[in-house]
Amino acid sequence: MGLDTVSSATAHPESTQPFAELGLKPDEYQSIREILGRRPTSSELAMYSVMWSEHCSYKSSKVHLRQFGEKKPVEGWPQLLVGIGENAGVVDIGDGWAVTFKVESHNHPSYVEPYQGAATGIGGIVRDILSMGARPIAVMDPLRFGPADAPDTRRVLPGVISGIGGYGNCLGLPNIGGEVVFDATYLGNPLVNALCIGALRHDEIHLASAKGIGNLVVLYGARTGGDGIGGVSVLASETFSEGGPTKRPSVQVGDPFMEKLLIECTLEVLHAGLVEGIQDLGGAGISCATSELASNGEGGMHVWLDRVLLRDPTLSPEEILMSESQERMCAIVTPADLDAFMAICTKWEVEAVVIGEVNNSGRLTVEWHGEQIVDVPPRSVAHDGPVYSRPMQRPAYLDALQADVPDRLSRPATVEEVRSTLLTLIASPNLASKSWITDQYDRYVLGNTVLAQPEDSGMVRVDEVTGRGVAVSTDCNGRFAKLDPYNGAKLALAEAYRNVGVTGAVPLAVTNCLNFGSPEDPEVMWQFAEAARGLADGCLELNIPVTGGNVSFYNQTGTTAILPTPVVGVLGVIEDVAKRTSIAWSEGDVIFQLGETRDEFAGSEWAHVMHGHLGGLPPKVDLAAEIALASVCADGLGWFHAAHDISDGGLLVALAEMAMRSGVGAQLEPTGDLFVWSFSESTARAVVSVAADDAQRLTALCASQGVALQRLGVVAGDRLDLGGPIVTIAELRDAHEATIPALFG
Amino acid sequence: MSETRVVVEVMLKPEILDPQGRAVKGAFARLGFEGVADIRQGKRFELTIEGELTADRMAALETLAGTLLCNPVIEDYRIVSVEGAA
Amino acid sequence: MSETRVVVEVMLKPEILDPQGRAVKGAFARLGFEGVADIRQGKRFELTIEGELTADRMAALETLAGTLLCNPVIEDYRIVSVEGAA
Amino acid sequence: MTSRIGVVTYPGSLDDRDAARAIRAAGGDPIALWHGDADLPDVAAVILPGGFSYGDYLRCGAIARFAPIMEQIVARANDGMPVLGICNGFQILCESHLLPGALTRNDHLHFICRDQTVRIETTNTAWTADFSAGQEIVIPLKNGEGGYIADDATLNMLEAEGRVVATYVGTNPNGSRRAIAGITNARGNVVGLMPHPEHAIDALTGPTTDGLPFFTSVLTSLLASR
Ligand SMILES: Nc1ncnc2c1ncn2[C@@H]1O[C@H](COP(=O)(O)OP(=O)(O)O)[C@@H](O)[C@H]1O
Ligand SMILES: [Mg+2]
Repeated sequence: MGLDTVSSATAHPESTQPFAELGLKPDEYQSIREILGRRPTSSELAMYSVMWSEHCSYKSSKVHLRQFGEKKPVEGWPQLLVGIGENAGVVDIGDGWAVTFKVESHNHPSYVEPYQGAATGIGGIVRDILSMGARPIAVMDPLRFGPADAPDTRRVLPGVISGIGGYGNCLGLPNIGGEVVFDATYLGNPLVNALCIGALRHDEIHLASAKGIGNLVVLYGARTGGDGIGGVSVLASETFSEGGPTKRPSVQVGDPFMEKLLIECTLEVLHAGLVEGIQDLGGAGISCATSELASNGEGGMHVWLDRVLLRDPTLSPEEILMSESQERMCAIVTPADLDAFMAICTKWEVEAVVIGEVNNSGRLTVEWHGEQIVDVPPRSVAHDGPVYSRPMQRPAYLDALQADVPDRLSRPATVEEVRSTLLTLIASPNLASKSWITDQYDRYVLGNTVLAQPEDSGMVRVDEVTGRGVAVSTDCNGRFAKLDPYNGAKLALAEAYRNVGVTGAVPLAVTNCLNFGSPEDPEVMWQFAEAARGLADGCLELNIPVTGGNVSFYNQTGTTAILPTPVVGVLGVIEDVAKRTSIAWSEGDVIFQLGETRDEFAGSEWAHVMHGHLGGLPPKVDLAAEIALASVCADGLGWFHAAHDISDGGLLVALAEMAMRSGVGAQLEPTGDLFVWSFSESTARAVVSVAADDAQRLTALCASQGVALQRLGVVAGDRLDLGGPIVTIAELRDAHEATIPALFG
Repeated sequence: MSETRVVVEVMLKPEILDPQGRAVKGAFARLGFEGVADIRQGKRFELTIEGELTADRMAALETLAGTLLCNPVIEDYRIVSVEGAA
Repeated sequence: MSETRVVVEVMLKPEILDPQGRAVKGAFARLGFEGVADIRQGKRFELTIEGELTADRMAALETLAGTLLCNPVIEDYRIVSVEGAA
Repeated sequence: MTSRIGVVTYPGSLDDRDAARAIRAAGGDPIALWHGDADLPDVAAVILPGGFSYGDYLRCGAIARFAPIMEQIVARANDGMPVLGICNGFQILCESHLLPGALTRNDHLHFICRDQTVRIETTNTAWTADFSAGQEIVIPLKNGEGGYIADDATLNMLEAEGRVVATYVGTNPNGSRRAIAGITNARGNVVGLMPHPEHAIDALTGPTTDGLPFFTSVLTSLLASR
């Protein structure tokens, strides 16, 4: 069979097509036929199948994600310059500055080929940010792996880390934070999420729309190869009468150098005013870029597909349409600006070619050597895909799980037992120092990094003159989400919010990556729906909008799904980064705990590490208290010497981290039940240290905001002194720093 | 004791993008060497092995070449020369 | 048009320490392959050149191999095979 | 004129903005230079910044060394113009044979980014005059191929002639021979440095301000030699 054209599709309506192999359901295939009034050509089938996939169409999640747009204050979100639906949302941070940020998953590719999977994950999210017109200024990497001592984790983790470092370092983007969490459920399903932050002036915002009839569609960057087209080879093999195409790569290889050129080249054409619309090429490649650009613009576009520069000349048109080759961008350029555009591409040694033209036909048409192979309404491809309300069911195990409260677990009773529990916790893989990992990332490049690992948030300066900057944190405790997905999502949000707040930044906006098992499992779908609802409700309560995100389903092996993992990223603004509060305290400071401690251990690090236990209900969420806490910390800018949120592992772990960070210990005055004081994971709490002279001021401030305050002691010496057996900073460091190198070094 | 020298060559599979080779190709062109259709960059391992390379050891070497020296997801290997077996 | 295939091998000079080779050697031992006296890791370039490799072009290639493809301070190169000259 | 210091941008340069910022902080005027230009504009000194020129795919600095602008930089350096190569710039200087030796893969095979203590071994260069000999400073180190290597004769010569500019203090971070962090040419105008002084000019964004004297030094020596 030769080229399948629109006329042959019309002439031979009866030809059977391998839609099922391409992942389309019979009714989906039927609706494509209805949209077109005929059978699709093989190229059209390729486009629909990939654009209507779960990954691109969000068909299972859409009905739930809607809440992020719908649940909002009556006056809307004043800080939101561009909302959900674009490549990434854009947030006003004042002074004419805006930032855009987004987190995406690259989970499955990173399991197959850890280095390249993680590397191309960074590459993809950076292009999303770039396509908004922003200069990428930092990256972060929330990661989840199987047990730290599992052989497969030893295969996956080092590769993922060097892939993230290899790509991000070579791009010149500082890595300012992330997460590394180990849990048995991620064995076989590691989560590699990547976040990028970009900065731009308000008038530099660009959108993915093909405006202006007669304008040209320019594809630039790397050449198109046969990457990521696994499924479509079914179609390709049909178009080759004999021999068949050459082998298609099973793995995509990233080229960070090409991406660096693409960044500089793109920013230069944008600043020169040569771009009417712009779109990155990610999932679904040219199919996605052309259909989205056309449907967001004048409504029509014609593409000469044979003009696409190829790395592999044997590619069929179906494959070119679907190829997910990395490091490519698509720009809409007026004919008058084309030469100037091309000159800048030449300067950066970036190949570029005009592949199409904008029109108002209402159709996306594609030709291949003079023959029409696609003629579709672009909106039907890009935006009007199928939408499912999948069946949901509260998991049968949940009642028993929630009833299995941790109260029966044996607790350390003496100061000596508390001490050894602390040393065990702080050496456990989830709480151990991650510097073996973060030392492989460049955190200095660009010269604007103010806070990075192991601080609570990453913080970068955006404006060198005024010192205006942003802080970002990502968080999620999947165990909490398993116990109660609705509140688990709120807890993830609360933690990220708190981490931003303690630095003194004012939280402004939210991004998220919802990592779940199979949506076809009603119990997983219920978890997902609950988490989405919790996140949307939480954002409304905190008065910060979701600006974008990503959904990753099918993270499961057999019937075992990962812990529900709604990773939440919160971004805050700070007027002068020089005033930010770090977690490093100073000798002589007085230490306080802000917020209230309750006996809350379900899903805690203590229950996990010391007892391998997961059961009960997660700690109480109190978002009003989180707001009050953040506002106290914002008021503390300039006179708080240190602030550190209390979360995984509880107060004593937080204090140990502050001591290790600053190299000074503390004389502590525990109150109440020593175990609860030490390890409870009650939320809306932080440790704050101030000069002795400012203690009164802090007391008054907390009183005015209704935040509970408890004196913890003073900063002094080389150890944490609990009024009994003591832990030196040296002991803490030995325990904290040995674990990860011993496992992976 | 006799020594055996073995060379293992590892190259990216032909269908996989080779950014390194691409960069070298660009440099050739800039330096005035025209007419280069393609450059691929790979690895070369020279092993000096003590004693004889028996069939068993050769089989073990094949396994290591296919798993440790090359990443079979993206690379192919060839054991290209075995000299000096005494 | 005819194509010529050339392979250039680049290895660290014998007296230069090779941390990559050493790491591979350590892995061989850990994986139970005993009796490895040495492993050195180098680079291998496969060039596909359009047209014939005339003497002039060969000389130019030698120069590039000795300056660009290898750093003569620490590495040696060999142009090991020229096939397919039509 | 004496305060105009060029910073070359190659494809893949990353720390060029940081180098320019450091020059400004020291009171100089950074001048952006483009790798593809054959002419060197009116500058009194040049910095080759860190990064991954051409992706560093072949060998760090191997391709950048052939950039059109290098011809003039090499010529002017041989005439005594101060040149500082930081990290990738150091690698380019070695590849260009302005400095002896080479930089190889870190012995532990990982990229490493950390705050590094370094001892200034000589103040007899255009870039270290404002330090005191033996001074220990802390500046970021970040590289994957930072191990300095040369034959023993060269290493002995460098030490004998006082051309080792800086050495690592404490654990050797990358397997550098004789813990060398930086070297200079015979004349003392060309310096290659593996760690990054341009990331240590402001305590807000770097570990210290210990890097600043590299940039004030060159301004001082340019004034003195006028
Ligand atoms: N979990 C989520 N929360 C909010 N918005 C989401 C989420 N998942 C996806 N989105 C939004 O849906 C749109 C399409 O997502 P995606 O396909 O990932 O974008 P892109 O094509 O740019 O990669 C984006 O605007 C994205 O921000
Ligand atoms: Mg996008």
